Amino acid sequence: MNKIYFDHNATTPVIDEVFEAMVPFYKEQWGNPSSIHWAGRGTRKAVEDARENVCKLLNCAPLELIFTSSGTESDNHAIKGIAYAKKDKGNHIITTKVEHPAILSTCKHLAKEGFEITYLEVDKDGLIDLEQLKAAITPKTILITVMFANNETGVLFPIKEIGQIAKERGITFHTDAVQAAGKIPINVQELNVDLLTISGHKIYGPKGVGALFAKRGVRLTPLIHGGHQERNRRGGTENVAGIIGFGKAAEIAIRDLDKEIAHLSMLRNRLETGLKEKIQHVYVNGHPEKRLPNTANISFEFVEGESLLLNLDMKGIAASSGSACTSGSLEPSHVLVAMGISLELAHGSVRFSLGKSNTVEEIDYLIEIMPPIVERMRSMSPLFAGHKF
Amino acid sequence: MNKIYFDHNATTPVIDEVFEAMVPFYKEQWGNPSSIHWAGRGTRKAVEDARENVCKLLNCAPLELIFTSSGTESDNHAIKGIAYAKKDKGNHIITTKVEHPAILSTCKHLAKEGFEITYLEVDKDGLIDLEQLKAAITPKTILITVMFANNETGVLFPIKEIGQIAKERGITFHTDAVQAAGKIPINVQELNVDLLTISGHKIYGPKGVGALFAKRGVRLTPLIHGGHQERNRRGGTENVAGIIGFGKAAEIAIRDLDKEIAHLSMLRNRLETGLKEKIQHVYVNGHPEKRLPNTANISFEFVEGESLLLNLDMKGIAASSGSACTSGSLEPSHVLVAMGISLELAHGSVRFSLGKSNTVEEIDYLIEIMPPIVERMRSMSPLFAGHKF
Amino acid sequence: MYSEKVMDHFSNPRNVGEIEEASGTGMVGNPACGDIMKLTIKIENNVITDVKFKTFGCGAAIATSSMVTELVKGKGLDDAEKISNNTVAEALDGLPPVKMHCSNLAADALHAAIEDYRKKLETK
Amino acid sequence: MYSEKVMDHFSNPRNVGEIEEASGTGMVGNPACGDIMKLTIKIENNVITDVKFKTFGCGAAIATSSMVTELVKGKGLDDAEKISNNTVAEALDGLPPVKMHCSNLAADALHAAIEDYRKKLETK
Ligand SMILES: Cc1ncc(COP(=O)(O)O)c(C=O)c1O
Ligand SMILES: Cc1ncc(COP(=O)(O)O)c(C=O)c1O
Repeated sequence: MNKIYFDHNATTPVIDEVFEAMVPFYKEQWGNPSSIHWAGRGTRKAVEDARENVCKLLNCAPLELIFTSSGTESDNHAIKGIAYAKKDKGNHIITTKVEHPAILSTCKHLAKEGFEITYLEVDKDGLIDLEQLKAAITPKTILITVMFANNETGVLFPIKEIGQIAKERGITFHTDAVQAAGKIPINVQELNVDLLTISGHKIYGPKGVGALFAKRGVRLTPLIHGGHQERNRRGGTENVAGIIGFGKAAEIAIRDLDKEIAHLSMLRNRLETGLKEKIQHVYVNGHPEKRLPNTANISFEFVEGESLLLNLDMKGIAASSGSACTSGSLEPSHVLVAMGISLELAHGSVRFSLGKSNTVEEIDYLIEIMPPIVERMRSMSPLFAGHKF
Repeated sequence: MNKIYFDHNATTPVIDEVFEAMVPFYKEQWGNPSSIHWAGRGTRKAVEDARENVCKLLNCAPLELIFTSSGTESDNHAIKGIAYAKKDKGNHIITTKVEHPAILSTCKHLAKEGFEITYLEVDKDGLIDLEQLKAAITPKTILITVMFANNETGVLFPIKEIGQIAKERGITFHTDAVQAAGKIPINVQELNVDLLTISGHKIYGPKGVGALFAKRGVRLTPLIHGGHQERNRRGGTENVAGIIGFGKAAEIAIRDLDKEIAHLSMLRNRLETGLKEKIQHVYVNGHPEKRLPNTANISFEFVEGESLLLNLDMKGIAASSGSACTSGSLEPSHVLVAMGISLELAHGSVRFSLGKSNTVEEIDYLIEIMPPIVERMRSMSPLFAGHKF
Repeated sequence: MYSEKVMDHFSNPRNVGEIEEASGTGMVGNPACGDIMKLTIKIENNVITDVKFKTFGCGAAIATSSMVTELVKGKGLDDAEKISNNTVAEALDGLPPVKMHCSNLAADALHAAIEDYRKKLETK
Repeated sequence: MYSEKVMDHFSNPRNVGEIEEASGTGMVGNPACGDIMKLTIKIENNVITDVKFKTFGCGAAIATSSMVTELVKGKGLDDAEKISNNTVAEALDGLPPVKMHCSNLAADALHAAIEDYRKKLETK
């Protein structure tokens, strides 16, 4: 059976060039970058070269990039780092209802510690209202954190505009760009962001490495205290091979970006059009234009998402419902619910997130096998009673 | 020029078996362990198998082991996790003056937040006084954290006894066993420890992965909030390949432990005896018996450590002064200073930390080249005036 | 994640459908948790002679529905009432922990159908 | 970490030793920071005709000591006094930032030696 992977927002394969770049750092150059002898010197330089490559992806300076172990760590570092560093100035944080659990759980934790959190609503397209954002700001607001692109729907938020609002009011602005990186251009010089999160394994790099852009002058309380690594901002011996892989993945992402955007949006449109043509009662979730090129979040009315995924899996197709972090949970997607989508439709959603290696043939195969699967599941559904297919 | 590596306490090479075990998790099984489809299922199982292997190294249950990104993260997780979870019970933490920066920086940070930290003194052998420990305990003491083995000298602390003292008083006990793991047996069932830190790259595994043993029932505030990974105790997509490598390294460490102990202590004794025979004014730092089998911390009077390291490096020998984390710093080792060693001798110390692949020939080569190096440096030293070599 | 038995019942569910003029109907679950089960039973002489289900839900929900229909077909009402959600889960060689609460409602649907039948009897 | 020039001066330090009956002696540094330098100079007609150093310290400390002896040999006192720690670091193609403060004391030792010479002159 052919394996088809439509779950690139959960994680991406490590591409060969990336793996090859990492190998020497397991086999020969395994020294500690902090060591001053022969075993360490080469690794230090390699880590700094990789940093430059990741910086190019964001257009920032090497001093502004902190390597971490994941997008989640970067999000924690940014939010707790500002909360603790600025707690004398205020205790109010603004975010949205549709953030990744890395943000939401961190905010929930801070709420227990006495911080006030405003969770902005989203409309049916998944977007926030900038007037509501402005209205939510109080003299105690120290941080705004709004994601760049939603992981479930691909919806893109107006980062530059939000940053402008934050900047005018002297509020720190963080954005979780884990899903945006490598899929659309990011230029921190043009955006008004102070902090920005990315993750290696979403851009064809390895798992276990992430980064936090922290604009020059932004003071953060460290999350992980320890040695002098990352200029005293993040202790712990560096994940050297991981960082090298991340650097290589960033280099490739920059190189291929335009090509990828064209390729992915072509495939994604073909997928959506094909399914909508072949199956009734199908809804695409999220703003039709303000979206990542690779993400299709589709509700199949009257049937439940996980059972669709199992059927797809039996055909070799990997997709997901909601974020990988929450699949295996029984809650309907908090993102779709926040968008006002009914519980049944929220439970009936499937996320197809496309990537580099996907082909027209794969899309067409999906469009071919999906209708009978949906039909069979609907025939078993007590909710489908009144409808005919 | 032959390369000789005597800096295994800084980091160890990734051994071939470990690397080979990791490769499939970059090349084929790169799925997200949280995914329920084909791409994720295999990785989930592999992660859990690796967890069992690491558990065997400590003799704990899989539920009791949290994977992290480093020893430093585990240390932060343990200390801050208890400090925040028990802050209603008290604000006093006891540690020692000779901990790794991962512990000391974390304690320093907590002190700024209002926690009280007692730093226990050590004697000239590098050991704490248990009576002093008992005397330091107050009704507000919530945590004792004392390292298992010191990274600079290899000195072993009486973990079981400290744990007994903590247990009798209902105080949580954490030990940083980063340097002990793989070098001496560790059995958490026999020790009275609640929390214990280990790190992959010190036991011939990859960098970027660590673990925290947290005894069943010990409640910790998470350090990294996020998804449901690690049973909600540590968010972030798992460093799958790193965890697999860690698991393999643990398996090998268990298998080879007895052999390694014999091999390393033989080499270490040969090294110390040889240098002491050939060079005058040489002192071995740390308790002569209560030590790791692989670590020799030696002060060469009248000369400075870094210049010795540079000379060794020019001969292809990698060693270090103090911890890798602080080499490149100008401070004398805080560990040696705490032991009451004079500043000159502290600055003149070199740590040779041996490992698996070291041979008698390598030791003999060191013993051969070291005397002329020391002699030359002493001839340049203004402190050597009165002495003859 | 799922046992082979679960996957078997999920891919080849037994007794899908709805009995017209059923002796009893049970409907449990709600959209919030994503699982809705409808069980219809035919009862003759206190024996369940036919049973059919329709389910909106995840793999576990469908497999437990299918399994419960197999377990009760031909059983007397007293025996059928002894079947619990746990019985069903065990018959499927277990379910993932996260699924034990929410998606394991098929026995509840059965009990609801039997109760419905009893109520109808009373009001006759 | 170190430039080639630093490594050259470290491995082949120039003018190691101590001048007996020196015109001036400068000793700077302290054990806490791990660097101690002793410079002895011979001065004839206001010109530094010989200079030797002894240093306890790291690579940077030894290289800067060596370099300063090269820089001043044959120089008039006025010119020698213009040499700063930065001059020495530059002559070595730079030093790692962490070494700039503590280990870059060779010019201080030189100035101390010249001052010692002047004091001796006065008291003569
Ligand atoms: C005793 C001790 N604790 C903690 C650490 C930190 O471990 P890691 O390098 O994995 O962050 C080290 C390593 O330098 C160590 O020797
Ligand atoms: C938007 C977003 N933020 C954060 C994360 C967390 O990143 P990581 O998996 O590297 O911890 C993810 C990935 O699931 C994500 O999609």
